[in-house]
Amino acid sequence: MLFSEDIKAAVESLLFISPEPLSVLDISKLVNIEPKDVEQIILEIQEEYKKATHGFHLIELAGGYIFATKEKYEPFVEKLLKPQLSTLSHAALETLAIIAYKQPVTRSEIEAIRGVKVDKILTTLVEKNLIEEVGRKEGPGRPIIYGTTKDFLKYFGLKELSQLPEYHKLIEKTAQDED
Amino acid sequence: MLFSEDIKAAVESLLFISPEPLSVLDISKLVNIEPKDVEQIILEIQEEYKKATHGFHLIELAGGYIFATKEKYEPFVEKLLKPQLSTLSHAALETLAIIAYKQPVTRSEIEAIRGVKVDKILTTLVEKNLIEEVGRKEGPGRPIIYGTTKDFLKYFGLKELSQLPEYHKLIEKTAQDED
Amino acid sequence: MLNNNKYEIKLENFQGPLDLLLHLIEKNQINIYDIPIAKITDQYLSYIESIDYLDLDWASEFLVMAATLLAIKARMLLPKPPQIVEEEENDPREELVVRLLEYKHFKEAALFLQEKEREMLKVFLRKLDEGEFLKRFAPQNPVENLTVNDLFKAFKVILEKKEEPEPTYQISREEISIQECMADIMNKLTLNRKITFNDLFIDNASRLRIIVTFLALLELIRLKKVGFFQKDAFGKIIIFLRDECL
Repeated sequence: MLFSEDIKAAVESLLFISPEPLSVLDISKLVNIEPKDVEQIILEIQEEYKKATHGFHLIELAGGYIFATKEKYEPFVEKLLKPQLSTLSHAALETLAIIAYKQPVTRSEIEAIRGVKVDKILTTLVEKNLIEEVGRKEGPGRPIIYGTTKDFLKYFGLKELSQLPEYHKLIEKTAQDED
Repeated sequence: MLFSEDIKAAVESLLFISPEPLSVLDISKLVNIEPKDVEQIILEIQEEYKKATHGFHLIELAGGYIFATKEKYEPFVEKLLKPQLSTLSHAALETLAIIAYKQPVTRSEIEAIRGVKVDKILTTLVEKNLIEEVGRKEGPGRPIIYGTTKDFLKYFGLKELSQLPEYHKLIEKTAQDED
Repeated sequence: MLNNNKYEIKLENFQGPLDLLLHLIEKNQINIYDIPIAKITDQYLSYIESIDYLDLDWASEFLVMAATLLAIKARMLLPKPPQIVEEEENDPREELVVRLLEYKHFKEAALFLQEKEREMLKVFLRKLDEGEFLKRFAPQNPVENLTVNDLFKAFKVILEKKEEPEPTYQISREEISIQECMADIMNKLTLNRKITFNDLFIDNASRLRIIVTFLALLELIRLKKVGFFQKDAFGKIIIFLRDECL
């Protein structure tokens, strides 16, 4: 093996204990090894936890890596944690979709697309930390502009925003629906 | 092997996700297998994570089992989780100075002096245990009044507030300003 | 007519007027680029009839769309002068189609997010008790790099700033009640039986006063104390005292 067992175990301990996904760069700084070596170790760890005897694995999420339970064992975990499975309303999902694709975007731009007021939904989404104010737009009233957060990526299990279906693909899909 | 890989993985997923140590009985109920089978699986998992490539292991704690990072990797974990040394911002320092010299003082009194909102800064200073709520002012809204903490004295190496530079002079001066 | 099944799908089930329109388009299997506006408008309006007027705030958005549809319908009914036919005239529906398509894309994107949400609900990340770690690792001095002198200097700077106070402007907020404005309007009307809407406002009336006066007027109209009429579309609005109040 290229890497000492210890360094690999150190990386694993960090991934195990970190409450947030750790990026290659984070790990590289913490363990003081080259990023490409971190990448190699991550691949090895991912390979290891793919084995059927493991109940969790290392997933890529929101620009980093984090251990998560395998979907398959959800019924057991649910029994243990009894999580509140509250899902987002359709209105919230539509609003999030618009922000995700059009960010940075103002409230009135979102309202123009949805055709309804979104002020309350925006407050809820900010509270849930799925979106955040990213600044103010130049111009009359200097309206707040919104963008999605890292928690947005985590909530939807996305590695990065580019994992959203491309905008033109959505168009193709809707165009097909017309036929 | 006696047990299907899946059952072992299910047990592992529970041990991974549980915030508290899980007892043999807990697991037995959750996965619906015999306690002696749980014991066998736990032994196997413990054996697996003893390997040097793993950064964490399954320890027995408070009548149950829980995954924990290996002691050896404590320095890395500490580096990751220990709150970063953060310098106080200039705004925070100014606010702290006002509280130190003018205490007990309300938020709006501080804002009147600084000319800007200080609610977030106060939260930060409370979190850092430099200031604390010392009571409420009589009058409309009964606003919270703030003062510096014992830790404040400790951090700045002071025995008492009167050791602040030119404390008496400045106190007189600000008292005059009030008139 | 749609009336039979009008209440099968309630207006509340739609995310907004565009959502309702898309539903009607799908239901009628209509080509979105060639919407039979008269038909869709009729169907849309029959949904609107079910609006609970207690929630006008929410319903107003549906009403705005109803007005838009009626406007498009009207424009399409207007006879076109024959000479313009060669030059393709702008389709009055075009803007609506663009809006519908854009909205539809985001509805698709919302479905994608919903799918991802469902997947993630089956995946669990460890939640760590950060407070526990803070206890384990000795707290650091948050002001390690600062001395009392820094604190003193910061305070002195503030005191100096305070000595040359920035000019401040007191903006007093008018306290205006609807009752007060209603009385004002009634006073004006007892002096002159008819006044124009503009007469209600003194010159330089504040925004707040204009709004409250307007609300007061609405209230008086509701109480049937005053009436109003307008001769033509942007003409003067005349307000008059109703006879029973004389």
